[in-house]
Amino acid sequence: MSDIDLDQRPANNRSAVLKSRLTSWDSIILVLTVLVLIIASFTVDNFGTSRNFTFMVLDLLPIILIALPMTMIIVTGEIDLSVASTLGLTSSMMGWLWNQGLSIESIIPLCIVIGAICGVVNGFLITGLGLPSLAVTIGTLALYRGLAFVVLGDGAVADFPWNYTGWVTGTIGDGAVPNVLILIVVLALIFGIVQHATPFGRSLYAIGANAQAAHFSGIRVARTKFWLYVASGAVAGLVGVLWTLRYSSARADNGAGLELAVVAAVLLGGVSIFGGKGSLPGVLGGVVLLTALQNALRLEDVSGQALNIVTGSLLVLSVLLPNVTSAVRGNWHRRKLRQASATSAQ
Amino acid sequence: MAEANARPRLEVHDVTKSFGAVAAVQGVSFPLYPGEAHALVGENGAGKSTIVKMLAGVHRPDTGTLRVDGADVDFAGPADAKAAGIAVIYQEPTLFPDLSVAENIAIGNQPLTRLRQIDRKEMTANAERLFRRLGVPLDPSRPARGLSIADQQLVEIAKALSAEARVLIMDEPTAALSAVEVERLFAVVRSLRDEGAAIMFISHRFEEITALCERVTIMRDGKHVATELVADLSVDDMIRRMVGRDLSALFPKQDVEPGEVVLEVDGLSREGVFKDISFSVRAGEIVALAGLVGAGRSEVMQAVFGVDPYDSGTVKVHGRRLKGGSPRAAMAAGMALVPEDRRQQGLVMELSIERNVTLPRARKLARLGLLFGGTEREAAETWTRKLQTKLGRLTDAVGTLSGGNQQKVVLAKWLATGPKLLIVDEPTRGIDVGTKAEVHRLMSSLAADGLAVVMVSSELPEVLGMADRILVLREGRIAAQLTRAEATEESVMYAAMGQEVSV
Amino acid sequence: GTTKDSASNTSGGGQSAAAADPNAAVKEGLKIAFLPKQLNNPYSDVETGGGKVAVEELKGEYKLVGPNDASASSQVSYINTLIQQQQDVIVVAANDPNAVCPSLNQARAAKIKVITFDSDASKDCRDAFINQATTEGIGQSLAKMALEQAGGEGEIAVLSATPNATNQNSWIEVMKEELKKPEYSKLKLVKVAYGNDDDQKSFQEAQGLLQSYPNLKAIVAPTTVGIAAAARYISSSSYKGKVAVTGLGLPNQMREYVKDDTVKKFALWNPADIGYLAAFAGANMASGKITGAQGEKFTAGKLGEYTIGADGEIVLGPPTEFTKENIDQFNF
Amino acid sequence: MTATSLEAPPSKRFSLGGLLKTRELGIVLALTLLVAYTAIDNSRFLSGQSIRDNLLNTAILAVMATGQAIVVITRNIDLSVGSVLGISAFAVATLMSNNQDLPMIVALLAGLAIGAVAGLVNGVLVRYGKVPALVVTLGTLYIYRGITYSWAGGSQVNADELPRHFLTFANDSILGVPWLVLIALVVIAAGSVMMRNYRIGRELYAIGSSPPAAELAGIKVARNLLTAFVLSGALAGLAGVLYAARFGTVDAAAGNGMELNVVAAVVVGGVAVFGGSGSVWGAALGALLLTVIGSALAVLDINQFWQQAIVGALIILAICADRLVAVRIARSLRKRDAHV
Ligand SMILES: Nc1ncnc2c1ncn2[C@@H]1O[C@H](COP(=O)(O)OP(=O)(O)OP(=O)(O)O)[C@@H](O)[C@H]1O
Ligand SMILES: Nc1ncnc2c1ncn2[C@@H]1O[C@H](COP(=O)(O)OP(=O)(O)OP(=O)(O)O)[C@@H](O)[C@H]1O
Ligand SMILES: [Mg+2]
Ligand SMILES: [Mg+2]
Repeated sequence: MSDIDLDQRPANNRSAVLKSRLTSWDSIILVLTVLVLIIASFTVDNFGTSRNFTFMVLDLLPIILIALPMTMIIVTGEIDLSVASTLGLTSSMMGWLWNQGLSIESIIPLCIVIGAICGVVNGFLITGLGLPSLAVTIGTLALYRGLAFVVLGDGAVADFPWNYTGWVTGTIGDGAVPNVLILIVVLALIFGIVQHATPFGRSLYAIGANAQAAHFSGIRVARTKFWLYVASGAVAGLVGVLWTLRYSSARADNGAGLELAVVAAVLLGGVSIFGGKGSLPGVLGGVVLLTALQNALRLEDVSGQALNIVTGSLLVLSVLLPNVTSAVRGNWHRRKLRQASATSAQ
Repeated sequence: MAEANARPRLEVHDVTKSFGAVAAVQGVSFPLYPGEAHALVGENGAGKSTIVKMLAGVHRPDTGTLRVDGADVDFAGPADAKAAGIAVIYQEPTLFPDLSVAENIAIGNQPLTRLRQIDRKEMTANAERLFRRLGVPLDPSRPARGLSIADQQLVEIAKALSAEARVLIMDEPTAALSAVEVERLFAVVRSLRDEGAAIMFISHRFEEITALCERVTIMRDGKHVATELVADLSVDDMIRRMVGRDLSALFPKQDVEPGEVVLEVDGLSREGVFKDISFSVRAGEIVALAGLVGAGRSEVMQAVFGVDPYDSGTVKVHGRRLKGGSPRAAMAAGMALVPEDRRQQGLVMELSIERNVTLPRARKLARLGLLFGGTEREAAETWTRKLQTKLGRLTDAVGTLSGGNQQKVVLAKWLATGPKLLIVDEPTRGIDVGTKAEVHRLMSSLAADGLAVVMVSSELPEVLGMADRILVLREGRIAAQLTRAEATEESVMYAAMGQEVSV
Repeated sequence: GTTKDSASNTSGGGQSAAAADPNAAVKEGLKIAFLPKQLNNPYSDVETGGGKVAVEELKGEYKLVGPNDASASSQVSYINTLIQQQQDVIVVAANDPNAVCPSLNQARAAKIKVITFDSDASKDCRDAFINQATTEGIGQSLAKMALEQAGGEGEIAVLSATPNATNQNSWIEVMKEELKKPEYSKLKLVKVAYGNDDDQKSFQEAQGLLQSYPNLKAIVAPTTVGIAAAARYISSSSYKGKVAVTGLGLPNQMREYVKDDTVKKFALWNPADIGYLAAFAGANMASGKITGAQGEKFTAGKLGEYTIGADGEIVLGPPTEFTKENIDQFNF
Repeated sequence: MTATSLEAPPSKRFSLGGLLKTRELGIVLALTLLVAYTAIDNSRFLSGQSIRDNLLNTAILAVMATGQAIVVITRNIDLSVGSVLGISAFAVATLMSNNQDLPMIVALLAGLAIGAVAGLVNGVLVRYGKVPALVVTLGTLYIYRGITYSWAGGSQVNADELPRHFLTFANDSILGVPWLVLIALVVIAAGSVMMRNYRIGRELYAIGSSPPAAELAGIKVARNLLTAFVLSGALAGLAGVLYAARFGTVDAAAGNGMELNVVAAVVVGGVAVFGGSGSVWGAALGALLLTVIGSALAVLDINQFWQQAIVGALIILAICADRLVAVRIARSLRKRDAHV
C-alpha cells in the first residue's frame, strides 16, 4: 500500500497549492541555484567574469545534454549507465572515420547514428528481451567502452579542423555567450516540451509509476522505452562529437565515469529513482547548481577530494532535507491537534 | 452471541483521523465483543478502511484512543497491533510475490526447528491445513506472483487465520470472491467466532452482513451514525441511515432492442488459460460473463482487448478483424476495458485524478500535439462529477481516494473515451450500494443508447439483474449460454460448477 | 566538406616570442601552480614536492591542484581555474597531449607561462618541456636491464600503464627498436600487457602473463605502479626466483622486493628534481630571462646550469639504477 | 473446483524445486564451459597456482558480493562498497603499520567495524531519512572516498611498512586452502544459510518482494534494513582488510570503481535488481565467473583492446541466460496451473 506515508495531504485551497508548488523540490533547487550563482559572483574572485561563464557552460555541456534523455528514462523507472561508454565509442569512431578521410560534415551525423545504434541495442535488450536495465547497461557500459578501445586502440586523433573545434569552445561574436549555449537551450526546450506538454511525456510518468496500468491504458510501454534509449544513445553520440571537438582529441577513454555524474545530477534535480516523479527544470537546476558550486569552490582552491564530499553531501541532503522538514511539520501538526482536543476536553 | 454487558475485546473510543484537510474519521466509537461478528458499513469514502488501518497500527489516530481489553493502547506500527492479537485482512491484498504461498502465510511466525531455523515441512503442512479448511486448491509451494485477485484474497484469509488472532478484522474480503468461496469463508469465520474471537467485517453486500454478523456500526462521511444489533434493523434501514436518503430500485435494467453485431469473438484460445471461446455482442446488449473465480473470464476479455496475447482465433469489431495484442488498436476500434484490479491495472496511484482520467485520451485532447492542463481538467471534472466521485482536488494523487472512489475514477477514465464497446470486469467491486445502483443505471442507459457492454462479474444478483445474455465459463471454456429468461441462480451455478448445487 | 587532408590546422593561441633578456633578475612572488596528471599519486607527489622546494627558494607562491583521476579531460577544468586565478606559471603533466592544448593556449594568451613535465603536451601549446631523460635513454636502459635480468636469452614481457600513455608507449617503441639489434637476438618480447596504472589490474595482468607464458624470464614494467604490482605478485608466488622483474620504480615502494631478491635492479631518475627544475624554468621564463628558444641557458638552483634543447626541451639527466647495494641511500 | 484437486501432488513440488535450482545451474554451466575452453587452449589454466590465483582474486569480490546480494534482495543497492573498501583498507593498513605487533584478528575486527559504521550511516539515511538507497549510496560513494583522500592525501602504505604476519596472511593456507579463500567461503556459507533458513533472511526477501506489504505484515523493517546495510558495509570493510593484506600497497584510491564490479557480479549471479529473489551463493558464483572471465581472457592471449568488450558481451549473455531460465520456470508454473 503506497498510501501508508501519505499523511501529509496538502490543504485544499489555493494558497496551499501555491505553497506546495513553491516548496516542491524543483523550485527549491532552482532558487538554490540562483542563490549560489549570486553569492558566488560577489564573494568569489573571478567567478562572475564572462570567461568563467564560458568555462562553466563548457563544463556542464556534456552532463546537461545527456541528462535530458536520462531524465525521461529515469522517469519511466529505468536507467542507462552506458551513456558515457557510448560517448567514448562515438569519440573513437569519430577519430577513426576522420583518419579514413571522411569529411567532418558527414562524420558528425554518422556519429549521432552510431550513438543511436548503441541505444537500439540497449533498447532491444531491455524492451525486446525484458532484461533489467540496470544490469543490461552495466554490461553495455563495459561493451561499448571495450569497442571504443578496439576501434582506436591506445591512439588519439587530434587534428580536427579548427573552425569546428573553435566553434565548440568559442562564443557568439566573441561576446559572453558561448556557442554551445544555443545548442543546450534548443535541446532543453525540445526535451522540456516533449516531457511536460505532450501525450508522450504524460505516458512516461504513467509508465514509471505503474507500467501495467499504462499498458492497460493503451500506452505502448515497450516501444516508448525503446525510443527513449535510442534518444539517449543519439544524444550521447552528439555529446561524443562535442567532447571530441572541445578537447580536439578523439580517444577511447573520453568521458569515462560520466554516467555517475549524470545520474547524480538527475537525482539532485528531484527525479525519483523509482520512476514516475520529477521535472526537467529541476534537473537543469541540479546540473547548474552542481557545476557552479564546483567551479566556485575550485576557484577558492578547495581540493578535488573535498569537492567529492560536497557533491556527495549535496546529493544526500537534496532528498533528505525535504523529507525531514515534512516529517517535522507532520509531527508538529499532530501535536497541535492533540493539544487542541485536550484543551477542548477540559 | 456475546452478552451485551461483556467486556469488549477491542474498543474504538472517539477517534479522529484527518489527512490534510480531509477529515476521514471524526469521533467514532464502537466496541468489538469476543464471540461476536461486527459489521462496519458505510458509503465509499465513509472512513471504514481508515478505521481498519488505525486498528492495524498503520495510522495513528489524531485524537481518541483504542482500547484492548479495557486498557488504552498506542500502536507504533503494525507489529504492535499484531502483538496485541489483532489480525487484519486489508482491502487490497498485500502478498509477497516472490515468496511461496506457504511462506506468505507463515511470515512473521514461521515454525522453527531446534536450531532456530525455519521448519519448511511444518510450514507447508500448515498452509495445506488452512487451504483444506478453506477448500482452496492452491499449491503452497508455488510463488504468490501470478495468483488471481481472488486467490490472493484467499491467501490473505489463510494468513489471517494462521495468526490465531483474538481479533480478526476483514476489510471487504469477499469483494473478489464468488458465492462458493464466500460460503466457505463464512463457515470458517463462524467457527472462529464460536471459539471466542472478535470479528470485524466490512462489506458492501448486505446479504453477507445479515448472514454473518450480529452487530453493525453504520458510518456516514467519517461520522458515527449508529451501532445496533443486526436483528433489529432491516436492510433498507441500514441503507437509509448509511446514505441518508431512500434508494430507488437497485437494478433498473431497461429493455433494449439489440442492434447490429459489434463484437465477434471466434475460436479464441490461449494455451493453458482458455480454449475455443466464441461469442458475439450486439449494440445495446449487455452480455455477462459468469463463472467461478479462476475460470478465466478476465483473461478472455483481456485477450479480446489486446492487453494479453492469444494463440489462435479471431476478434472482430464491426465486422473488421482486430489486430491481436494491441490495446491501442482495440481502443481505436472503439473498445474500452475497465479492468478487475484497479490498483495494478486500472490506475496509476501516484498520478493525479485528472491525469488518470485522461490517460487513454491524452492524444485526442492535445492541440498541435501539445497538452495544456485546461482541457484535461475539464474532461476529468465532467466525468468524476457524473459518477459522483468523492474527492478533494482533481490534482490530488488518485491513491489518496477510498477504494470505491478509485473504482469510480477507473470507470470515468474509460467512459470518457466514448466507447462503442465497453468491457467491464467486476465493475462494482468495492462500490457502495448507492453508487452501485448509479453504475448500473449508467450502464443500462449507455446500452440503451446503443453501447455494447460485456460485463464480467462474480456477483450473481448483478449478473442476473443486468445481463441480456449470460455466458458461463468453466475452466477456460464456455460451459453454457443462457438468455435472460433462462438464467436463474441455480442454472448459472450449475453451469459454472458442472454439477448440481444448492446455493 | 572538410576532410583530414583539406583541414588547415592553424589552431589559435600561442604568443609571439618576445626577445629574451638574460640579464633580467628572477622575480620574487611569482605564482607558480603545479598540475600533475592526478593528485594522490605517490610518484607525482614526489615530483611536485621538489617543485614546492624550488618555489620556496624562489620566494614565490606555490600551488598544487589536480584531478582525482588521470583522464585527459579532467585537467582542463583545472587549467581554466588557474587561468581565472591569473597564475604566472602553470607547470603541467599532460594526460593527453592534445586535449589540454586549447586551454593551455588560452593560458598563454593570458600571459601565463606553460611548462610541461613528466609527459609533454603538443609542442605548440607549451613554452618548455622538462624531460626526465631522453626517450632513447630510457628505452635503451629498459632493454639493457631486460637482457641482464633474463640472463641473456629467453622470453620477456612488458607490463605497461594504460594503452594510451604517451611516455610508456614511446619508451616501449625505442625498446622494441633496440631489441632488433644483434646483441638482443636471443631475447623475445612476447607480449605488452596493460595494467592501467591500477594496482589490482596490474597485479592480475602479471598473473595472466605467467599463465600464458610459462617460460617467461623477465617482466619489464616501465611504470611505478606496474613494477610494484608485478614484484608483489612474483614475491608471493611460486615464480619467485625464476622470473625477474625490472623497469622503472620508486625506491620506497620497491625496497621490500629488492631486499627479498625478487627484484635485482630497476631504474628511475629523481622525480623531485623534475619538479624542482620545472619551477626554475618557469620562474626564469616568467621573469623574461628565457623564452624557450633553443640554446638559451639558465641556472636551476642546486641542479646547476641547463641549456634549452630543440623544441623547448630541457633534459634532466640520465636515470639512476637501483640495486640492493644502493637503495637505502634514497628516500622517495 | 473439485474436491479431487485439493491435494497438491508432492511429485510436482519436487520437480519445481529442481527447476528453481537451475537458476544457479546456468552460471555453473557457463563457468564450466569457459574453464574447459580455456584449459584446452592452455592447460596451465588448471594448474594449482592458477586455480589458487583465481580463487584468491575471487575471494575479495565474493565477500563484497555476499553483502551486496543481501542488500539487493531487499530492493536496495549499496554503491558505496568500493569507497568503504578503500577507507577500511587504508585505515587498517595505517593501523597495522603503526602497531606492528597487533594480531591479525584485530585487523579483521577493525575492518569489520569501520565497514559496519559506514553501512549503518547508509542504512539510517535510507530508512529514517527515507532517501532511496541509490541516492544515499551514490552520495556516500563520493563522501567516503573524499574522506579517504583527505585523510591519506598522496600518502601510501607500502608493503615494507606492514607487519610480516599481515602480509603473509593473504597467502598462508591451512590444509592447502588459503586463509583468504577460507574466509570468503565462510562468509558465503553463513550468508546463504542466513538468507535461506532463518527468519531474518526470509524477512529480507519479503521486504524486497513488497516493501509496503512487509510493513503491514508487522515485519520490523527498520531493524532488518539496518542489518542488511550494516552487513554489506561490514563485509566491504572486511574486504578492505583482505585487500590490504593481499596487495600490500594501499593508497586512497583502493577499490575505486569496484562497486560496478560487485553489482555486476550480483546481477550476473541471478539476483533480481528489483529485490525479492536470487541467492547469496548465486552472487558468489557471479563473482567467480567475472573473475575467471578476466583471467581467462588474459590467458587466452586475447588482444588487450578486445578484453573489455568481451567482458561486457559476456555479462549481457549471462543476464540473457538467467532470463531464459526464469522465463522457463514461469512457463512451467503456468502450465501446472492450467486446467484447459
Ligand atoms: N492516505 C490518505 N491520504 C489522504 N486521504 C486519504 C488517505 N486514505 C484515505 N483518505 C481519505 O479518507 C476518506 C476515507 O477513506 P476510506 O478508505 O477509509 O474509505 P472507506 O470507507 O474504506 O471506503 P470504501 O468503501 O470505498 O473502501 C476518503 O475521503 C479518502 O479519500
Ligand atoms: N499473470 C498471471 N500469471 C500466471 N497465471 C495467472 C496470471 N493471471 C491469472 N493467472 C491464472 O489464470 C487463471 C484464471 O485467472 P482469473 O482468476 O483472473 O480468472 P477470472 O475468471 O477472471 O477470475 P476472477 O476475475 O474472478 O478473479 C487462474 O488460475 C490464475 O491463477
Ligand atoms: Mg475501504
Ligand atoms: Mg477476473
